[in-house]
Amino acid sequence: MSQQPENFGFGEDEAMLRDAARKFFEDHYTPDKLHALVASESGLDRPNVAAWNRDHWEQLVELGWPAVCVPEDAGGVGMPLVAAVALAEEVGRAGFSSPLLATFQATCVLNACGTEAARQALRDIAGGTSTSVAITDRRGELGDGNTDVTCARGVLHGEAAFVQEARKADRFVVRARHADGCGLYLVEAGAPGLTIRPDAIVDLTRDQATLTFEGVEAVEAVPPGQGDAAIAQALPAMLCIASADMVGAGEWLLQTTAEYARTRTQFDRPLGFFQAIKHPLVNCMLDIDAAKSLTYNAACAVDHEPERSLAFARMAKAAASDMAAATASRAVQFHGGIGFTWECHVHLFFKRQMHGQVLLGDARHHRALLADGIIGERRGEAA
Amino acid sequence: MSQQPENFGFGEDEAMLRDAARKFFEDHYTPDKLHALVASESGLDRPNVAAWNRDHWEQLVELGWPAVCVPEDAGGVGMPLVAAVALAEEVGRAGFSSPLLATFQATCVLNACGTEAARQALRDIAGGTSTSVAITDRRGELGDGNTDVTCARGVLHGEAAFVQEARKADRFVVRARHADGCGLYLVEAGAPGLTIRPDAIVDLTRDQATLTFEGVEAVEAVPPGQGDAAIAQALPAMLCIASADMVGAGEWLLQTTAEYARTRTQFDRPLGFFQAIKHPLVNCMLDIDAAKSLTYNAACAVDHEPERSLAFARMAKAAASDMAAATASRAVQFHGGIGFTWECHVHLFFKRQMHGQVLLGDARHHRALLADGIIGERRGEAA
Amino acid sequence: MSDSGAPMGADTSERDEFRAYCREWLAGNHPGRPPVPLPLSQLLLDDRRAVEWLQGWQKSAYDAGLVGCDYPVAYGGGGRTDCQVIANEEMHAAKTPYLVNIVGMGMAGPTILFHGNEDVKRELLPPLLSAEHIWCQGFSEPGAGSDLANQQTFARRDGDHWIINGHKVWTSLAHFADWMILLCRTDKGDKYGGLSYFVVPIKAALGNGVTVRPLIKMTGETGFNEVLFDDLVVSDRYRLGAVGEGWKVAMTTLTHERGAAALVNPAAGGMPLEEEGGVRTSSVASLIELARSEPRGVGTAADDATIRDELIQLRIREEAQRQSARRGRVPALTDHPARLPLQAKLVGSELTQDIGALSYQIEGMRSTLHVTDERAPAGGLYPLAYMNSFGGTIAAGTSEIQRNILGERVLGLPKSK
Amino acid sequence: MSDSGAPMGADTSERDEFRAYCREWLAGNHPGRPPVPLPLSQLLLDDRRAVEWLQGWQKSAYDAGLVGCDYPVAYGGGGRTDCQVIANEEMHAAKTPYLVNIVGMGMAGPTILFHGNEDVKRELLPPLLSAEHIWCQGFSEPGAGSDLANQQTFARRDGDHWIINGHKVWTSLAHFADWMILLCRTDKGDKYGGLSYFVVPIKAALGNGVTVRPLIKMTGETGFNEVLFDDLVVSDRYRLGAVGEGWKVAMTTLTHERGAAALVNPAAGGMPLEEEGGVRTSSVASLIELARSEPRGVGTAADDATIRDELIQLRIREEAQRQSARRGRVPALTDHPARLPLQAKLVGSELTQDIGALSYQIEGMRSTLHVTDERAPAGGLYPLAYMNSFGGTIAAGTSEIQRNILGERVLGLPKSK
Repeated sequence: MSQQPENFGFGEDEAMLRDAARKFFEDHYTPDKLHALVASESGLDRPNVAAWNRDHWEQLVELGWPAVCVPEDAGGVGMPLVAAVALAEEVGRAGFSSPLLATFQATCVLNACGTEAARQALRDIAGGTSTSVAITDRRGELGDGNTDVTCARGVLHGEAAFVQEARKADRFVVRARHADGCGLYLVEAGAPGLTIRPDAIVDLTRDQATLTFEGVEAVEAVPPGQGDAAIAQALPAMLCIASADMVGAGEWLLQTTAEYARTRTQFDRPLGFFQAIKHPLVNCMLDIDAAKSLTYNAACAVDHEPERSLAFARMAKAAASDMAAATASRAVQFHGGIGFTWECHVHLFFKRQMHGQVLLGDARHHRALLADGIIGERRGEAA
Repeated sequence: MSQQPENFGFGEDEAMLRDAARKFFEDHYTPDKLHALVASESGLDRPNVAAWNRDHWEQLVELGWPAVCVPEDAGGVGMPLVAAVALAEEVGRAGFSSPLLATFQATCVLNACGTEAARQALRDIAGGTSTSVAITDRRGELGDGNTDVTCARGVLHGEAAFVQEARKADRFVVRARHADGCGLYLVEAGAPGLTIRPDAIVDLTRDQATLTFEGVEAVEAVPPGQGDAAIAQALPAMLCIASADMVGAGEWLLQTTAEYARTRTQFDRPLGFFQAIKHPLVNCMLDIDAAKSLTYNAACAVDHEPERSLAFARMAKAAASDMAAATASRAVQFHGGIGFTWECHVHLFFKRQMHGQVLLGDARHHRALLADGIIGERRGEAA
Repeated sequence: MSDSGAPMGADTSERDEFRAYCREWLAGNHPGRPPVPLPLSQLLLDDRRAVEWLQGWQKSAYDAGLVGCDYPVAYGGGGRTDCQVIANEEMHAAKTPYLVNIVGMGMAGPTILFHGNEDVKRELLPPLLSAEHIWCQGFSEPGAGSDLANQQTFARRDGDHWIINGHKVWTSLAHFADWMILLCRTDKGDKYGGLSYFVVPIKAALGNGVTVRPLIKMTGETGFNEVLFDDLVVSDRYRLGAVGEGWKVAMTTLTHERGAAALVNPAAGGMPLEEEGGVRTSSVASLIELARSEPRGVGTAADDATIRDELIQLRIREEAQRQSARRGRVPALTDHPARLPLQAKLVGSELTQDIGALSYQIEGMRSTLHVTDERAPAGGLYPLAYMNSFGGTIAAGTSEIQRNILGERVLGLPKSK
Repeated sequence: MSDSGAPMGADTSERDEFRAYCREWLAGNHPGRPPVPLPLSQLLLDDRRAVEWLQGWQKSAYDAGLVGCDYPVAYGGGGRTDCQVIANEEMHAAKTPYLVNIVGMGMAGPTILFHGNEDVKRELLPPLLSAEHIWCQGFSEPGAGSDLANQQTFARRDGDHWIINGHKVWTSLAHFADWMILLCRTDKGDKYGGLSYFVVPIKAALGNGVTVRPLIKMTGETGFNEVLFDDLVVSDRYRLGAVGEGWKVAMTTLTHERGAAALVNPAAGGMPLEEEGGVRTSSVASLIELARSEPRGVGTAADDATIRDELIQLRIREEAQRQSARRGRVPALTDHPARLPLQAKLVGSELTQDIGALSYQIEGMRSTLHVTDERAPAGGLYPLAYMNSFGGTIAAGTSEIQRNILGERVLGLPKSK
């Protein structure tokens, strides 16, 4: 039998935090405000800006959100991962543009470092230092050793691609290859020699960049040879955060489309009367609930059943990624002509979902690795 | 540009033949009669009989159907393959239990032999000798060299599995391994040393058996070393016949279910009013039409564009196999409780489709080989 | 994985004690192996020896207080609160067999408790909980499948009795049942308002107004029945709810059947089912075993990357189903109380069907072989299970009806009728 | 692969001659490359240079007799029978560009021919066939999407004129169009019987009762328009069909749009479209090229067995679409004449959408990059094409409406309304 608490470790404190977050977004971050913030300009040639509201970040710091999964001895709240997962779900539901999820990802990695430097970085996060991770190579792979950054005598050279919320973050946790193996290093956003080259991305609610390091002084978070292990240890939690974001955005797409189907009439009937709309929407709900249940189970496993947490987290990310693409597609289709326009809010969440599905490995990637674990390595070729 | 005639080579003669076949089955082989013939007894322990009506076979011989694709210089009609494909489609639509399709398969193989013995066997087919092929091994594979029968000095030993219509056929074309490579051999159904061990199969409209050879005298149809090539040459045509059978059975399932949806009422409306029934039925129609178009294209290619016929035939079989499973599943589901009973005719075609989808390689098998040809061989492993 | 979940703030000390008691009792009272292999579901029971063995097990579990915990003591229950779920978990963990009287406890019991008069409750509930009386359900008719309200079986009033004539189909367990819950038309002029609800002692009336005949499934197996009523006489005391309120009463029955209601059904056990031949055709792990043993190309089906991907997709759905059942008992993680319970039957039956469908791709040509062919992979049970899986997607509300219910009750979409 | 298919028994000698003539003329008169890349469909044209270049090409093809072959000579046509299909095949084979006046020839032309009076036919058909006049379509309204009959744009009679007020959306080409086919309400009391059909000279009335504004798509691109009518005055001679028969007339338009009617639309060309940047995002071959170039794991996406399987599934659907178009012209191989033509739009638009969806799986993290990012694979056109593909599954009858039509017209199922 499992070590997991029956209720996923989701107790009253976690519920209160989640409800507070939902209220915060309902008050400060309605889809209208989101659209005004990130989609005021249209056109393929719109300027590449990282649209977000720094005041919101300050308020979140006040509310202690970035500190939720920072250990108490590092000045954090020390709540279980499900708390951050619940917040990530609300972030997704609001399409919130901020460095919060990136900071959660960094927190997961730093929690796995176990060094004083990492502990200090966690303290800073609890204090409001937004932090992101730069641990994927140019191809977007994040397996062991996947980095194009090198480190010699504490100085970094090279390039880290697909860094999330790079223009919103104050600090980066960077994987770099050293003669003795990969280590993790802390770099300030303003550090000399660091260039943040923004990607132009489709998703309007995030930003992404390539970091280039030309002789950047860095603080060692874990010594060479231990970086990959720290990332591997953090990966299940990171996948849970990414999945929860898609679960929340999927729920927004579901409820918004259901609301449209209740009110929009065609052939003198509400759209939702037609099973061609109703049944696919129900399928979206089934996909969302499957992804959500798997995500909370995986998050609970991270704290209570670590030996199974990676497999559970891959299941969650695989289910959430496919769900993200499905909910995005059906929401646009069922909104019809209006859903195909820039003025309609649906495309904001559509694009966020398509971004989320490939983040930290797509569904196919995680299923292939699950197969190796559950079915066993493949022998030869079959046809 | 292609060498194919615009109309798939399906001219007035082919249309007349097809229409005559449809009339024959409407007159002699209604679903009621089929059910009475093959499903009079139910129960898991029902006797394993190969239920069919030999008189029908005699009539088909009179009508010249077995001779349709036998060359004129071998006493046949020498029509293009699309003619046999059209007949196979009607056979599937009627769920016809007979050795006709097996005989078509044998005709395809014998047409590829080019020997006098093969020509004589074709003459016999035109004269009414029902013939089947025994070219797969115990695992059901039919690639080069896949046989568990050996030949030495014209005498066969070993076993051939999954032989279709074995208890209805007068003769078999057998692949056997010889010191100089695989050859093809002709064996009479009553030959001494040949044991026909019937399989118990789910499909009530066919029979299948394992042939065991213990010192069986055989006539050489193609010499050792040329058997695999003959089968490879025949494969595109064989796949077309198998696909056409599923296209016809799929059309029966579609039309029968549509008829039920027009007449059965629930909630004071015909079932077909509900898009939960209507749209999946339309999807079945789309699948059927795709498979049918691909099948006639492939059959036409066999006669007019041989260099592309294998790829086209694999496309047809892959599409038809998936369509077969889909039409079978939806027909039972949409017939509801009654469709789940033995007395309802649907299960006869359901079982025929599930049998057909795996015959001569399932969809996945053919797509994998198409990928090697169209995309190129795989390099390394991806995840 | 543990499946419990106390409503937040419930008194847990009593529940913890009860859990300890259940665990201890079960440790010493497992009934062992059944005399014959059990089918996947009680509804498929077709062998009297299995039924009687299961009745014995339910009786002893009932006597020990593990069945009917949350029913009032006056009706033979344990008089506890939120405890059946604990007994269920412990029985699941102890791998005891499922409880045979599933229709009784899942459908008839709650309906009698909420709509029966005092005498009827005292008379019928104790033998129902102890499985002394097996119950079956008489809702489906040839003309009333998804459209449940289209009942044609007619009950004519005759003093303080009713004369019943009609034809029910798909009545699982009817050939073993002592009692049936029966939905009848009492007014031909009013579709929904013309129904009344009865409990009927069918075994006592066999040959005397009641005929039970087996239906033959597409597989050739029997298991379901049709039940014919020919001037069956039933006392008015066995009517549940007022005349004309049968539809409302039936909704109580169906809400409990769908697990979206108050009383927890103890019917599920934890014993791994061997079915005929040691294969569990409804589990992905077994399908993976099959794939490992079936040759394909140069290796096995388990080496084919596309089959592997589909196996893992099924495995993920299987885990999701388990975790959703668990999450369904954590109110803080469910926005709508019926959202997850109403999904269970739909998701479970379609997963079982898709497992069956993939088995053909794994077995290839060998999927053509019948259970009576000794060379059939896994005894030919996979193609058989695939065909039987349509019972799951059709019976007790087709998948199409389940999607309507979810769209209407949970998403608030208008009725599609 | 050839795409022709003469109705059986037609006089083929004339058609063979005509084919030879077309082939010869085309050999010497290909217009060469366009001045700017052309979009996938004429309906997406947004650059006046492209439009004018395409008008020039259609004019010369028309003058040569390859456009409007089957229209009567009196209305500027070729007066032939079943010959447009031949000209289309030869233009396809000669890889000439598509013809710009797609709405004119696919929708307006047949409707005018069948419902216009003699004067209107002589006035409007010749410049329509020659593309001197570009046509657009005014059917969609904010409140009339799938429910086409719910038109609110109102035409009030005023002597022998009509005063039109209302709002049309999704009018492709409106910013280039000279004329519009317009469905209007003339009676608010009768949904279907209260519609009338007009042809309207919108370019002439720009700023004088007509305003054309671009709509912004979810991609941020423009291309579609909304058209506002403010007391536009239209002569009664431009009414097609009787007052109140607009729905019947519109059905003529839609049947031709769906390719399920008499007159063959010559609009399709054969020139491989380069779009912006040499990528043809709607072809599976291009997607396979993409997969070969995109790294995944230790190899490329083209080495992933599950991606390969999905690529081949798309390739099979692409070939099936081509072969069904061919079979649709062989009456002996189609049981129902509208069965294949009515599938074309549905199958084509969903294939394009699924190609776009798979591109994300192939590009992985790089699919997040926008067309303006120079590191985006294939110029970022695949995610852009995926988003635009919803135009295909929504416009001109959503996929849901297409399935209704197929279920009702071909399978004879009752209307779902």
